[in-house]
Amino acid sequence: MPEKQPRFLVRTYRDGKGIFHLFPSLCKGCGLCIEKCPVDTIGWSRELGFLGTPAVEPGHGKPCIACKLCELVCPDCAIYIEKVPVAHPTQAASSP
Amino acid sequence: MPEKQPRFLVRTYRDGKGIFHLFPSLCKGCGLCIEKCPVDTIGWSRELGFLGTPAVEPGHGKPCIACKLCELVCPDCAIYIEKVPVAHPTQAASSP
Amino acid sequence: MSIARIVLGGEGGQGVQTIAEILAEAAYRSGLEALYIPNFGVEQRGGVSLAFVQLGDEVVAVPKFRRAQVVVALSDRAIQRTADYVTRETTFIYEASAAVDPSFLPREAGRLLPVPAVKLATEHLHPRVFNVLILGTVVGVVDMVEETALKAALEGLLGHKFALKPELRELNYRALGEGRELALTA
Amino acid sequence: MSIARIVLGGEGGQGVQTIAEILAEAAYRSGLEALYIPNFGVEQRGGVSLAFVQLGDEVVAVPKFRRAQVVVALSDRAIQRTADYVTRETTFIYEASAAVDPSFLPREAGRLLPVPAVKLATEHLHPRVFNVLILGTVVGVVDMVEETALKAALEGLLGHKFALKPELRELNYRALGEGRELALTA
Amino acid sequence: MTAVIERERRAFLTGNEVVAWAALAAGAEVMFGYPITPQNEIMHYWARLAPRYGRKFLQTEDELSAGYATIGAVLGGVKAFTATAGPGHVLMQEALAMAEMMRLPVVAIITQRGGPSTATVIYSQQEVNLACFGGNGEGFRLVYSVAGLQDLYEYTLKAFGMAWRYRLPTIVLGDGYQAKMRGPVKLFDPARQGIDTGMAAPFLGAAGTPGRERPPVHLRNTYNLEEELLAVVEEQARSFEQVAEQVAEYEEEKREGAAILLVAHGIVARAAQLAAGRLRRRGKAVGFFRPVTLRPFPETALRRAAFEAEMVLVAESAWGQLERLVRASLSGSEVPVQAYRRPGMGITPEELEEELEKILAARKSSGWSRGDEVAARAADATGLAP
Amino acid sequence: MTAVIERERRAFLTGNEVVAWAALAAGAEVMFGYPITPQNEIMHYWARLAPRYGRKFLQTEDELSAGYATIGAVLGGVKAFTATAGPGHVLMQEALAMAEMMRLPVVAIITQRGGPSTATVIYSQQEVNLACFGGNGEGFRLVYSVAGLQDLYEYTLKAFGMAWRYRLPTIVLGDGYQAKMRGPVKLFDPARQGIDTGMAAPFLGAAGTPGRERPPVHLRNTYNLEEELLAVVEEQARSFEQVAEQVAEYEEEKREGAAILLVAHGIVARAAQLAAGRLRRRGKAVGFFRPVTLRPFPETALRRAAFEAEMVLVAESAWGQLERLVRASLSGSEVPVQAYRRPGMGITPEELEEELEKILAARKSSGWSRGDEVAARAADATGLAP
Amino acid sequence: MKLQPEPQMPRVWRRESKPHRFCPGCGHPLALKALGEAVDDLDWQDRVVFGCDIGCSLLAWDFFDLDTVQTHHGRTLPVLVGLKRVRPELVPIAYMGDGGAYAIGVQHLVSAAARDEPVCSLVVNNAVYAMTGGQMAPTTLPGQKTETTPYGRDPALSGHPLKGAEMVAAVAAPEAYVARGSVANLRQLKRYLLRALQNPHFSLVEVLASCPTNWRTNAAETWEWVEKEMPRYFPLGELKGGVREEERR
Amino acid sequence: MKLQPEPQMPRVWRRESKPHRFCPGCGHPLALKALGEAVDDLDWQDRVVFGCDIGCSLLAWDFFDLDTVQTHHGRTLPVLVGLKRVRPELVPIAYMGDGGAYAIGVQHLVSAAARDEPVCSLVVNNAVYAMTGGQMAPTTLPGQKTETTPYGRDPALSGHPLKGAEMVAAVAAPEAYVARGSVANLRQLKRYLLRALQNPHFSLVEVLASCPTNWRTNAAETWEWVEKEMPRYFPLGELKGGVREEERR
Ligand SMILES: Cc1ncc(C[n+]2csc(CCOP(=O)(O)OP(=O)(O)O)c2C)c(N)n1
Ligand SMILES: Cc1ncc(C[n+]2csc(CCOP(=O)(O)OP(=O)(O)O)c2C)c(N)n1
Ligand code: SF4
Ligand code: SF4
Ligand code: SF4
Ligand code: SF4
Ligand code: SF4
Ligand code: SF4
Ligand SMILES: [Mg+2]
Ligand SMILES: [Mg+2]
Repeated sequence: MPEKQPRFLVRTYRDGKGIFHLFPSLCKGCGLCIEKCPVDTIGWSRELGFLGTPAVEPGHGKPCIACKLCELVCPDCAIYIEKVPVAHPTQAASSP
Repeated sequence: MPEKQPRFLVRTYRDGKGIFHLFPSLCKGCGLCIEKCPVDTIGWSRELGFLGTPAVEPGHGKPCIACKLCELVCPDCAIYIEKVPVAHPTQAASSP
Repeated sequence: MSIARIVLGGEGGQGVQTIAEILAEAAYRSGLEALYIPNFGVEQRGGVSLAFVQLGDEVVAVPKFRRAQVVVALSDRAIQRTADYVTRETTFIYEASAAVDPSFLPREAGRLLPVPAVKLATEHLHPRVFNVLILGTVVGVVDMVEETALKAALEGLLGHKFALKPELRELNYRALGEGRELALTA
Repeated sequence: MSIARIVLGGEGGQGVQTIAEILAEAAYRSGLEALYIPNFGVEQRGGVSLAFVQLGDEVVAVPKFRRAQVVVALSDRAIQRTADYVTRETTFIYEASAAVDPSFLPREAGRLLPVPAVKLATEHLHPRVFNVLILGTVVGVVDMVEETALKAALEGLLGHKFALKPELRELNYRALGEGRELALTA
Repeated sequence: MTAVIERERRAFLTGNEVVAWAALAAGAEVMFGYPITPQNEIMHYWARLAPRYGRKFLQTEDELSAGYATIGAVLGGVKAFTATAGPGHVLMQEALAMAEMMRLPVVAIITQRGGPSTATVIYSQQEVNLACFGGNGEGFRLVYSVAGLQDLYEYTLKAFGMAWRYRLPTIVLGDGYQAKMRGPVKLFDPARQGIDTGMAAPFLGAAGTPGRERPPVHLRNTYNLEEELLAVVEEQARSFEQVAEQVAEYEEEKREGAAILLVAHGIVARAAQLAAGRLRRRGKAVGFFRPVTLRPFPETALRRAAFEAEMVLVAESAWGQLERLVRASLSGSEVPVQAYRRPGMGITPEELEEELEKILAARKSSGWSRGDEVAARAADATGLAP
Repeated sequence: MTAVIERERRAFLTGNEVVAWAALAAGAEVMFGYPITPQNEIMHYWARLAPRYGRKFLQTEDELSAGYATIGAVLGGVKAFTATAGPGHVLMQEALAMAEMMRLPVVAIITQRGGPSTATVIYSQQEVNLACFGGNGEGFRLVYSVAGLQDLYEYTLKAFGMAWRYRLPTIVLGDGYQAKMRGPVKLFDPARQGIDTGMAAPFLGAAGTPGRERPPVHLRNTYNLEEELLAVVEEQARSFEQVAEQVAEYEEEKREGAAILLVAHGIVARAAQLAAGRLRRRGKAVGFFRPVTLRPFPETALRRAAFEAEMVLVAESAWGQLERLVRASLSGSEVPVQAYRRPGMGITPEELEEELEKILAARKSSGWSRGDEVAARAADATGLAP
Repeated sequence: MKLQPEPQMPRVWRRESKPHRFCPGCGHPLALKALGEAVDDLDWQDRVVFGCDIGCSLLAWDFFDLDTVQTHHGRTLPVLVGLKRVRPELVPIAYMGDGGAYAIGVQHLVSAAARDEPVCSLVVNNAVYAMTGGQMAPTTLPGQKTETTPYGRDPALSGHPLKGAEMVAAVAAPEAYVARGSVANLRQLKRYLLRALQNPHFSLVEVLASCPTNWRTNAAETWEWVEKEMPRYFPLGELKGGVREEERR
Repeated sequence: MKLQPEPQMPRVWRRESKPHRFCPGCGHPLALKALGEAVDDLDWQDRVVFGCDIGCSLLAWDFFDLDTVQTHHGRTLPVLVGLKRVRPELVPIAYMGDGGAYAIGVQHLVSAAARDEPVCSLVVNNAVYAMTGGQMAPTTLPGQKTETTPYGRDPALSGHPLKGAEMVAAVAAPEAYVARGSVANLRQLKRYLLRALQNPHFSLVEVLASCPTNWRTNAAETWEWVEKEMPRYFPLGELKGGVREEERR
């Protein structure tokens, strides 16, 4: 059964510390994520969402800090944030 | 209009300090008054009340103190207590 | 007469439904067909209480009827409320301990049967068996119910009271007897 | 043709009902008979929104109909939902800014009229007048509504917005014009 | 009260707006309601307009409350109304049953939607049973089934007049289409057109101290004896049957010589009327009958019309609700009744034309007695009962 | 589940007791109810008996809740029932409409009382409209009108069987007389008599994780489009009409050659049966027909019976509710229908005899076609449909 | 001519309908006595409209020389809300049982309280459904036997007694008046009723009352129940003060 | 093969019915996200039965891979009460709007709470009747414009906002769990839901939620309303603690 689940088209952006996955066929363009992003990186995209209204994308403000607030508040689960894997774990660990 | 109000048959008893008026056609024999009388003077009478059950009368315990509790608690307003007029008002007034 | 139709009327507390229920149950236990239906209104007490009993040797299909062979009325108001059921064939049993206004009594009744049940019960027996005394009279008039069935029905309804006060049983039997006698002699 | 029947379909936010309402109101103000009815379901948004407009010179008594002279579809889903109304006499107007799957288009339509309204509006005018552009095309096709009546109806519905942003009025007029032209040339 | 609509004027309105204007013009003082599609905008417009005309509005906690509050206002002596539909209409029956028992002039606007239960919020004619016979009673109510925006205006006015004149709960039975459609309508001051919108008078709380200056008013709907109730219901039945003769309304066209009599109510009647007319123009003998009052049902008129036809076709957006009333009304006659049932769906003239053609063809091929080629008389007679 | 009644036995019970025993014997797991006269004792007996048999009872805050809780229990896959009357029956329609829409085997015992509104707590047959067509739908329900204590037992058993077999809300329509009267009744184990009391199965919460081991169950009663609803209601109608042929029940006597066919349902049918029989014994041609199911109505059987008669007399303790069903059923036939209406009052065989005599006399004097002296055939044929 | 003594009924009681229809020992007429005296004291016979519910309260449909409407089970409040909205000069009293007010009609009670409808509600709490023959009410005490709790009310199955006055106090406006009195203290009850009647906002007075018929109690047991048992669950007193100073007379 | 990224929907969300039917920016799906995660955490997909009311909640009729019944306006609670009575092993969730729960169905809510029916109720408080197009709800704020309060809700005419959670807390058993969360704090909301689900007694979680469609707000105004305006009348927090220790994960 899980195999039969529909795949949702994905647009993936890299922004700051975040890998920003956006599923346009889920995004209804409500803008809630835009308002919540602490670094204002989310803005309207040229891509159209589910209702023919613009979807969103990162890259409109300061770099993403991968706080996942946008993912949390999206009523449509249209955003999935992954943290950019830390390149040099040892280095990162030494600079708190 | 007030003239047309039906008169209710009355039985009047004198007991202690009270003139005990009982309206048999109103008394349903619930016994609430009997329970409440502080001197237990009220008891069942041979007179029948509204439902063919015994009505009540004073004289079954200590003399009435005219506290009017029975009148107060009768759900049918079947009792009316008057105080026995004080025979010698001057005398009464001088003995507080 | 294949079905005997009986209407009983009285004040809320007079036990009319108990009479009817025992009567119907006794008929059923006598192997007869029987149907009992109380009337019931919005007033729990204070209204006239009516009971309709039919018993006989053919199936009783309809709970109500228009004319009764026996009418029992235990109060002035009940005399008025039951008047419509009276015909020339009717035995009209009424409580006659206190004065009854004769103008209330149904003239067309075949037989008027005054029963001073309150008086008799209070004097000889106990005020509370007053309705069983009436039951005795009805059973006497109808004369279709077996004695053992009657006692069994009485036991069924009042058994729990007899258990507490065994002397009550005897009292009730005597009330039944006195009532029945009245039917025969009056 | 004494009554012109028009069905409009689109996504929740596309303004289909606004087009229909202005159209009907304009017809009424032109002295024509007119009747407009929206379809409405339990979904406030997210469902396909349909509007039914009839206008002409005889009384319109029945709000719905089975076949339309003009069908307007503003989304893929709307093309499917409006297909039943199309006949050989129908002019089928559809939004054609993005690629439309041609297999969805109703083959039997008398005339297929693609209108890239989103594109035109976004490029020349303003995305928000997209639906007024479509209205222009419809008015061009139907050709029964008076220009002054149309402007008055526009004023009636959008006047409060024009009051805030007077340049909107001109934008809308231009959208109407561009749309109407498409009807004639396309 | 000054007239709400001074001069007659045309307007382009939705049915729900029309109802609000009509209620204002009829002098309704208050509306109680609970939201439900498709009647919502009656409440919206009323809530917006009421304060301007010194009228009142209360949104209640449910339809039970809306119905009973309307009763309360009526008892107080003002014209009051409510509006609902579908599941709300089901609940409203509790209050309407009380109004029926106590003969209270409650006015309810019902905008039918799909059923049963929540079903759709759109349209249907599935609330005919409910409107006519909902409640645990005998359906002693007036039910006007309207067929268009002008009707909605005029019968809403009239509903208040009839309710108060005859002291009967009165329903204006519309539907989602009529509620939501926008079209031209002529508004006017009922007084100037001689339409009686009723004189309200208090049932409770009239002048004078009860028990001193006048007897107290004691209203009840409960009886202790079967005989008491029988007397009350029989009296209501008698009075309803008298009223029936005065208020039953219908509309008909070309019933003489009709091979088929097409019967429909409400907005479907408009499609039926068009279909019948078109067939007549094509030389087919098709008559049209529209009961305007569903309670009381215009039985005599329908019988007269049907007895002249060879068959009756009942068309409705329901599964046989009007049909049952028609069949019962034609009791004792051999005229066959056929049905076209579309529960919850609109009906167009075109589909009725097709249906009629099909029937005519079938009957012809099976050797139908009366020719269907009888030339339709030129003039359609449209009769509106008193 | 072990049988509640092991051996067949006679008992002397009231109707309300009979219902409680029947529900136990049918395997009902739970009753939900709200007090109302005259059904109260069903609840009283059930509340007393239920714990002994591991069954459950809940007194809810109103009849809406009782109806919906019954739905909930049915969804959970157990036989469940409720009982109400009069104003409670009005409210219960909301839940019954949902059960109708979702085809849920809810069983409701209705003990009719006087109406409309609170009226009397005693008796009537004024809830026929409600039982058959209450709610904003088409009345796709089974309604059994019982006529006596034995009926009450058997049809309560059967109601569960039919409800679950056909997935239809099912009403046992009794009245205050039958509820309160005490008489002999034969109790038995339905399984031994071959009476199907239904197999319950869960609608929701069956085994398996939804979405993993099986698809989730998604039940709804709301649709977005007219077309969707039309399809649903049409499918229900088709299925109901099929069911109708299998379940319609009636009882009749001596219909051949009957001058008058006396039609009555419920307890009034017993008076009618007696009256018709007595007249026949006196040589008058009077037949008797009792619809047992009011929904679906035994239309074919009634037509057959009525077409052989010269007239139909409908007797009921209501103002024309059964009569309307009879008239509609006889559509297309010329047989005249007359009514004997006693809303809220019991009807005795004697008064029906008088009424029949009066009609016969009147018809005779006005030169009636078929003789009323036709000797009644010796044997009365009593037919009970499958 | 010396006047014959007359029963001391409140002036506003209607003599023609007495003896009333309530059972012997019933709490309803006691509540109605306190109410009648309060109306007398205010001299509001021309302003008060009395609405009674279905339940034993309906037996009061012709109890007073007051315009009266007997409504439908649980629906007295909305009827009087509608009346008051259009006749603000009237003082409507909604007279209900605990079943009507706290079960089938509880949506109207909490909603009227929340909307602060200026209606005076009087709820007779006798811990049973009396008129229908003694079933469990929302107020039935734990362990109390009724026809539908034949083995005693088991809170695990059917919950604890509903405290209606407390519930109303939780949703009512600050200006509302909410109190609980008892027929065992008629003077206090009358004080509460006077305050309730004069409060130009929503008011509720719950009254602990006897139902000997369904309780199957004799007079002594009846008083025991009203005075001792019931207040253990339903404390007497004022829960919300209304807007006026207390007015005793 | 690298897995394509998938939307991070709770496991119990049904992918086949997504995108769901709620409007852009609606609070309902946010509440349903918290609920979905709570059910996931408990791994109760085989025990939970979801019931939704009429109102925008009905749009969730095929939202979850959970057995679901969409009921009638205001009647979800009694349906689930009936279900739970016969299937005690199931965990029914009654998902309702503020209109369904606090107006037309409020009798069921207070009665179920008073009887301590072990059902978990979730009330989405969006301060309007959303599905019917934005009329006043019992929870509409003073001054708030809706279709039936076109000039703003006037408490003198239609009362103050009803505090549903407080009302329920006043009648519910001590073991009941009552809390108010918000879609503006989904982690807190999920904690509340976890406690509510695990409470073997009655529980109610009210959720402050957005309805941009009827509020006619843009995203910024929407958040402003949910985060600032609504809590001024409806304080967040736990009102009644239930019987279990708080279980965070
Ligand atoms: C809709 C409806 N359901 C049920 C009833 C039956 N009924 C009449 S009175 C009553 C209960 C009365 O109890 P309560 O309100 O406590 O008043 P009381 O008789 O105890 O004073 C009920 C359930 C009814 N009349 N209407
Ligand atoms: C008996 C009944 N009355 C009215 C309605 C109409 N109705 C549908 S949803 C709704 C209100 C919904 O409001 P709420 O419960 O707050 O949910 P929301 O849509 O705001 O989430 C109403 C009144 C109905 N379906 N049934
Ligand atoms: S993860 Fe945080 S910072 Fe990054 S886009 Fe989302 S909200 Fe903005
Ligand atoms: S919150 Fe979700 S649906 Fe709304 S704009 Fe952002 S991504 Fe799109
Ligand atoms: S007045 Fe007081 S003392 Fe006298 S009888 Fe009455 S209760 Fe007893
Ligand atoms: S309280 Fe009243 S009714 Fe009761 S016994 Fe005493 S006098 Fe009679
Ligand atoms: S049943 Fe109880 S409440 Fe009703 S009148 Fe009798 S004692 Fe009073
Ligand atoms: S109308 Fe409001 S509550 Fe309903 S789906 Fe849209 S935003 Fe959500
Ligand atoms: Mg009570
Ligand atoms: Mg809401």
